[in-house]
Amino acid sequence: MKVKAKFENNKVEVKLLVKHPMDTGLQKDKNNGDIIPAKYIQELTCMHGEKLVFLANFGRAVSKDPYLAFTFSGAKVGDTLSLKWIDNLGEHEETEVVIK
Amino acid sequence: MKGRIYLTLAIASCLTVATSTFADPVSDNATIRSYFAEKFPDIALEDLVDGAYALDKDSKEQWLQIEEFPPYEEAIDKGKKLFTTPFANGKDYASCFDNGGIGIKQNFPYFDTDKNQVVTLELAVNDCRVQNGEVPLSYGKGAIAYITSYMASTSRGQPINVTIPNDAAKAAYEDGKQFFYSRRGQLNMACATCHMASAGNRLRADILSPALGQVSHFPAYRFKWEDVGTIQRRYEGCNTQIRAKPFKLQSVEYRNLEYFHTYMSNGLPINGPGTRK
Amino acid sequence: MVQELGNNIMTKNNLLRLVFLLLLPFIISACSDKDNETETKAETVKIINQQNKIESNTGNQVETIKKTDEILIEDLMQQVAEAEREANKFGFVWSTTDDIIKKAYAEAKLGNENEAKILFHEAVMQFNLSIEQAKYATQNWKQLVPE
Amino acid sequence: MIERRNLLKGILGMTAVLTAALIIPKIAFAQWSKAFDANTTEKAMTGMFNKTETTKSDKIYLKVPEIAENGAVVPVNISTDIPNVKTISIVALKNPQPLACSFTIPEGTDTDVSIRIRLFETMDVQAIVETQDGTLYSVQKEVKVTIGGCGG
Repeated sequence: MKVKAKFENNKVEVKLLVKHPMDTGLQKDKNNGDIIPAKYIQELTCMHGEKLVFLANFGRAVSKDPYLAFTFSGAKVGDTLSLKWIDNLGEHEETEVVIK
Repeated sequence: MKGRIYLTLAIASCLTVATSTFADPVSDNATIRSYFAEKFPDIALEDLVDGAYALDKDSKEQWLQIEEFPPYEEAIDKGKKLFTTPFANGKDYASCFDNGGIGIKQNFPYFDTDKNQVVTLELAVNDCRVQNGEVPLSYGKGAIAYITSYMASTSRGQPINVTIPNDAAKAAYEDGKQFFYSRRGQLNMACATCHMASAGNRLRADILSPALGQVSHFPAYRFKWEDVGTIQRRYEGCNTQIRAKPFKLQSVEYRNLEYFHTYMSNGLPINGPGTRK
Repeated sequence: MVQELGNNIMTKNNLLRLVFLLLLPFIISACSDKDNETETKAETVKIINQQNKIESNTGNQVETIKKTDEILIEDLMQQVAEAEREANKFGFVWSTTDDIIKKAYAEAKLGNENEAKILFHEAVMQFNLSIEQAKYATQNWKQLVPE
Repeated sequence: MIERRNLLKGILGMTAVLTAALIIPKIAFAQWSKAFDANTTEKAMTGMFNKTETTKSDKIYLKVPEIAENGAVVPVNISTDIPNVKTISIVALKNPQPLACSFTIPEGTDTDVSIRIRLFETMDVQAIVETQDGTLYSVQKEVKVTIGGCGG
């Protein structure tokens, strides 16, 4: 997961891109023709310390390598944000980013 | 004395007549620039490096949103890693290129006066590998596209600067030029048919990009490929679409075409790797 | 202006005009490479039927269809190979011809000699047309160069 | 002797922290709801908001392309001036599962979100803003999606 968190006119702009296939379960594998099982991120959260700053729930229509951008206030340069995502098969990733 | 002056004047004039009929690359570029300036009067020529996005607000808007976090970033990271990993003999790509390969993409392709052939960046990468005892990479996509994507990213903003050093180079240029303007394939179209005469028109939902500035964003990440690909991979695809049998990647036909096609955009800034349809 | 110049120069050559008019519907759909593979095959068969229909009712072409019955299929295969060698010299071979040859051999293997002959004949014609196209391009490419 | 006991305590403490970290994803993320699997808009809406009517609002700014460059990567941006917003969701009316995504907007977070979604064909994309008291506002725009093409 790549995250850019930039402090600008008193708010924090967060942009992130998650490396994930986001398989819908409706596509066939090109070489052996059987259906690729569904594997897509269902939830992604961003916390600033204890405070929940953003919560996204995804269905199957979110693009491959999903991109998200949101803005919030109440944090400053140097603070850390912790982001997590989990998909329908239970795979998950946690990462932390420092606001620049 | 006067006789001799008239004599030299006569010779000089028939010399100029001879060269003007055989248009030279410099005047070619001038003609092409005025052609597109007339076709798109309200668009600065430099902006044509954004291709169809310079001509359509809706698709430009989408492109800018995608550029917020572009999909080719991964290719650049992979390319940088490959570029900096030393070969088995300890040397690396940087040793093969001027300035360590950083910020030089705008000078490619160049004409190698010893080997008497056009050398594209991808060919130079493979030559470097072979000189250092490595297996050459396959062309078009994959590792070679990641490496040249990284090298292109270090050249962003540099004006394209392809040179034609001698007559052999000029012949390669003319060969590429003839390819560009020849109608081919079962649909009987030339590159110029779509990218000059019909540049800016729509074919269903696709806008035909102008030839001027068309090379600056390569290697390109195309949504259709879901990965980056070199310009010759695009030549292959385009030829197939007009039902002409494509040439082999890095064949003399495609290298000369790339030579002419890039020379045409001399002076325009490199903005690769870019995202396209 | 350049495009009109290019077009009317080209109409002087009847054979190419015939092909051009025939393919006009496909020119727009040049960009419909949805599932490129299946679509070009379907179109190839359509082209063959159309061209055979046109050939069978236009002047001297009628004989060519009848003549294929007498030609031995081996000779026709030979003709295809020679036409391919010749066409490769000019570098204007079409991407559809290989498919047609593959289909022709498949039909021949199944024993339907007549279908195979029609396809082999089509392949020879496409190679010859590509040579015609190469010669035309060599003489006329400058028409498309902007002045 | 003492070192070993401290060492033991250290390891026990460490494992406690680790297991907590692993368990957390399961519990905290239970909010994902069946609505995302619903194959009609009605079922998706009832599953998500247990109501289907929304009031059209011109205070929701839905930025979607007229013609998608690529149906698999359609950039969408939603912003709104409507006060005390609880969630912002996107419904792609003709997708196999219409409910594409839903964002919970906590206090202090701007009501301005961007994402990239997949559209199977030309369809209306609807942005739904749910306020704290449960009222639903919406706006929708058509996005044309073409398959194939030479890319220009």
